[in-house]
Amino acid sequence: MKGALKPEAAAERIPDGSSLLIGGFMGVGTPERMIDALVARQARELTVIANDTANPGRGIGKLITAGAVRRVVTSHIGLNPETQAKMLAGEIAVELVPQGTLIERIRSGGAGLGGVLTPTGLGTEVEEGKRVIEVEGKRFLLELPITADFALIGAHQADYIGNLTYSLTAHNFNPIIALAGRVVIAEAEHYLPVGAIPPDAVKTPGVLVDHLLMRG
Amino acid sequence: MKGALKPEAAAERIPDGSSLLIGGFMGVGTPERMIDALVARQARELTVIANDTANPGRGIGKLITAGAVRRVVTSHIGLNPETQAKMLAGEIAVELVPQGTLIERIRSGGAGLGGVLTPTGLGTEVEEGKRVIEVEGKRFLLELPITADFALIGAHQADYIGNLTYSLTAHNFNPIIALAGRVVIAEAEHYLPVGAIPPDAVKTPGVLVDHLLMRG
Amino acid sequence: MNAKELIARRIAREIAPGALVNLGIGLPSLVARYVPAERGVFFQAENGVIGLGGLPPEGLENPSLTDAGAGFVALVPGAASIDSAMSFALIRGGHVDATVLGGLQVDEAGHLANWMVPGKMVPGMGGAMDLATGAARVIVGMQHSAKGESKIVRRCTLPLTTLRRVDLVVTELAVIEPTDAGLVLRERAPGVSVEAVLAETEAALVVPDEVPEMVLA
Amino acid sequence: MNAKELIARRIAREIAPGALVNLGIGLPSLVARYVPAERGVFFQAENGVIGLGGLPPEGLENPSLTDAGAGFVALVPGAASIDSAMSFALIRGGHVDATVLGGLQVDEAGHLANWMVPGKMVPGMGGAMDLATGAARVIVGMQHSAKGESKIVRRCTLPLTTLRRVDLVVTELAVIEPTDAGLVLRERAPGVSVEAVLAETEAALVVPDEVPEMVLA
Repeated sequence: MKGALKPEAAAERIPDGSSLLIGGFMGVGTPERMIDALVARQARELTVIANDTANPGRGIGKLITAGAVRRVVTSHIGLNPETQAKMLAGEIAVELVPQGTLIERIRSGGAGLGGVLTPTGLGTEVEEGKRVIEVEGKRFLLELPITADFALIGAHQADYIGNLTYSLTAHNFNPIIALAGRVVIAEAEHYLPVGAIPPDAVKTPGVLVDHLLMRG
Repeated sequence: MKGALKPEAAAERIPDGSSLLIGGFMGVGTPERMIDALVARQARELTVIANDTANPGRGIGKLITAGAVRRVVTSHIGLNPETQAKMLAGEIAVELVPQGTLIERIRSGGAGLGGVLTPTGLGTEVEEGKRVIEVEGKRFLLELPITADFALIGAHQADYIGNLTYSLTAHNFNPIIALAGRVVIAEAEHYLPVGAIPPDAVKTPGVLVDHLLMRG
Repeated sequence: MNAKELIARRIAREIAPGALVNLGIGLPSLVARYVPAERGVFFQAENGVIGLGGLPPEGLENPSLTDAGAGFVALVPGAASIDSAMSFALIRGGHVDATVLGGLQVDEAGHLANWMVPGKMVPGMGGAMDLATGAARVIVGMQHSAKGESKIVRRCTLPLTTLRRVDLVVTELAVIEPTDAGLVLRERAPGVSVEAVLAETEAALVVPDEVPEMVLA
Repeated sequence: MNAKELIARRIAREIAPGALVNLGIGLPSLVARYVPAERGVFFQAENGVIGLGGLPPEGLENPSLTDAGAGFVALVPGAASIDSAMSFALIRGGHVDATVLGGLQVDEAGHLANWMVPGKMVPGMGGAMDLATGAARVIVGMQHSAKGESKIVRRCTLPLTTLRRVDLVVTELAVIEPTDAGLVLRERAPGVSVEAVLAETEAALVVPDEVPEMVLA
């Protein structure tokens, strides 16, 4: 952990054109204050890699509305009509990836793997442009690793050195993207002294976290 | 969860010649009572897939001493001279796999993947007989999935429906092998009523566990 | 009883005791209503929870506890929260005993199309491709026809969700099982004749000597 | 001061503040003794713990808390326990800032052999191949020679641990850095001449104009 940052300072460190892994599932587990700060500094040309683009007014949906995003890599945009409209208007490029494949590609990137073989998407439009590899008579798609300039994490608890916990369905992509961002910034609902999170409760070790977002 | 079994009954369900994924790292996190029951029923011709073979008198070491094992797939046998002696005598076949590759192969098997690409082992003896796949100019070994007839798990706590927690360095292979055994049997230090393990503390969901071993 | 309720009540009978089940959003989510609690079924949502348990009391919702459709939920005792990698390890790895998915088309090969209509609806596949590929049993729950056209077709014209053959299709008219020999008409809805099913179906159906009426949960 | 202590004290100076460090068993494990607590270094063991913290009080050992050599350990505040998949995601993914490994041979290409001697010692590679391949920085700590033979060789005759070039080699005689131009002699041990190092080394060494004495932690 390198230090705690005000949201504005964190947003300043994320240049236009950056690629961002963002936690959350329909906004649940998304670091909202970090998103607000990116909107406030009028970030532009971002690539967002996330499960979905939430809906207008929430989480990643705010970045979409603000025109901050040039490209999304995601499994679902169906609940955000603005993403769909901007895609059709050519303002946002959308790469659709099956949800299980997306999280494995991110895990591969973070775990130093060169990719994984999955049966998902075989024989569908997802197969287009991908290598098919046969193993013991079964065919699989080779899916390649994903990493990004930043991972933006929404956590439940953080201690002062960045050990994180997550609550219920707010885990989702967060523990995995913590492995795959070159700079990892986490926003927690509660901050705690070192030692207050038992070792077995830590879901993301602090050594992966570069910055915590200061409480508002 | 299908029910709780006495260790003897569990051992009876594991036929000679079975393949077993066994949790533990040098015996820490290994289900000792399950092992003792296999030794007591004089199991034979087992294939054991595990991080190591512990040392004589402990964990998997007891199975080695008892002559129950025909083949091991493991990352390390250096601390068990009996495994080495039996390997040299041709009594036990040993496949050595880098530790990180072994756990990823098991995870692949349990997670429905066709394998993973890893840089580990490239250009070493580990490469022999394996496919090398190039991705964006980098070379990787294709490592194939592992599953087994049974996964034998050492847990810290279990509730009555098989939700499991692990303690400190007794996690190791246990949470991963729970995905890759066709029948999963868990032995816990403590049993608890349903609801006593908070959802966020569960490390292996009970839906993966077929049987709990009755307390002694 | 409307069509959706009938479909949900029939599918509920397919859910085995103690099973791990993933219900898609929309029609499939209704199935949970007709599976008795005593059956010990665990409902999974792909956003990372095992043990969904209906709606929370009003005013006691937790913003960190939602289903895959982003609605507030409660949990049953013994529930577990997991991350997305574990959630899809369960799904793709065959640990989910059954998934119930909506459908746009199912064809004579048992192929399912349910994720996009080119030029019209491009929501993304979400978890549907993984579920349809990896769940131990794939049950499609959908209305038999849409806008006057049969959704049980000779060959899917919409983009496929998976090459894997689905295990069962339940509509408000029939229960159809895709097999090596083609689509077999297993059951007809109460009061619906075999002829009526055939008339509403584009695909060829194999009709056994006996086609009993559905029994509903 | 014996050879092992000297090597451990020199390597300790390579460990950056706040780093995540994995120490191999044997000689490398001694390095921890010479890294001051104020430096905020986190020691990882591949069996699944971040934040190793020395020995537990006698009689208070926990059988579920050991290092990779199966010895009882304690933890520092802020420690985390992880499973093997996460442990090796950290290792192979470059999240471990430095690993210190023992060596049998290092050659002019910077290749390391440290896991087996055919026909003699076949313990298995454990985590060594992943550590040597994936850690951000690989430091080899070993005695310069064994049984009268240099362990810094022209070309490894023992099976390699990884194709990746190691970053630094520290012996009781010298600090050697493998580079594109070959093995560069960066430092010599206190009181040891460059000539003495060259005489003990089978491999060709690149010798800069200045070869300062080691500074020890």
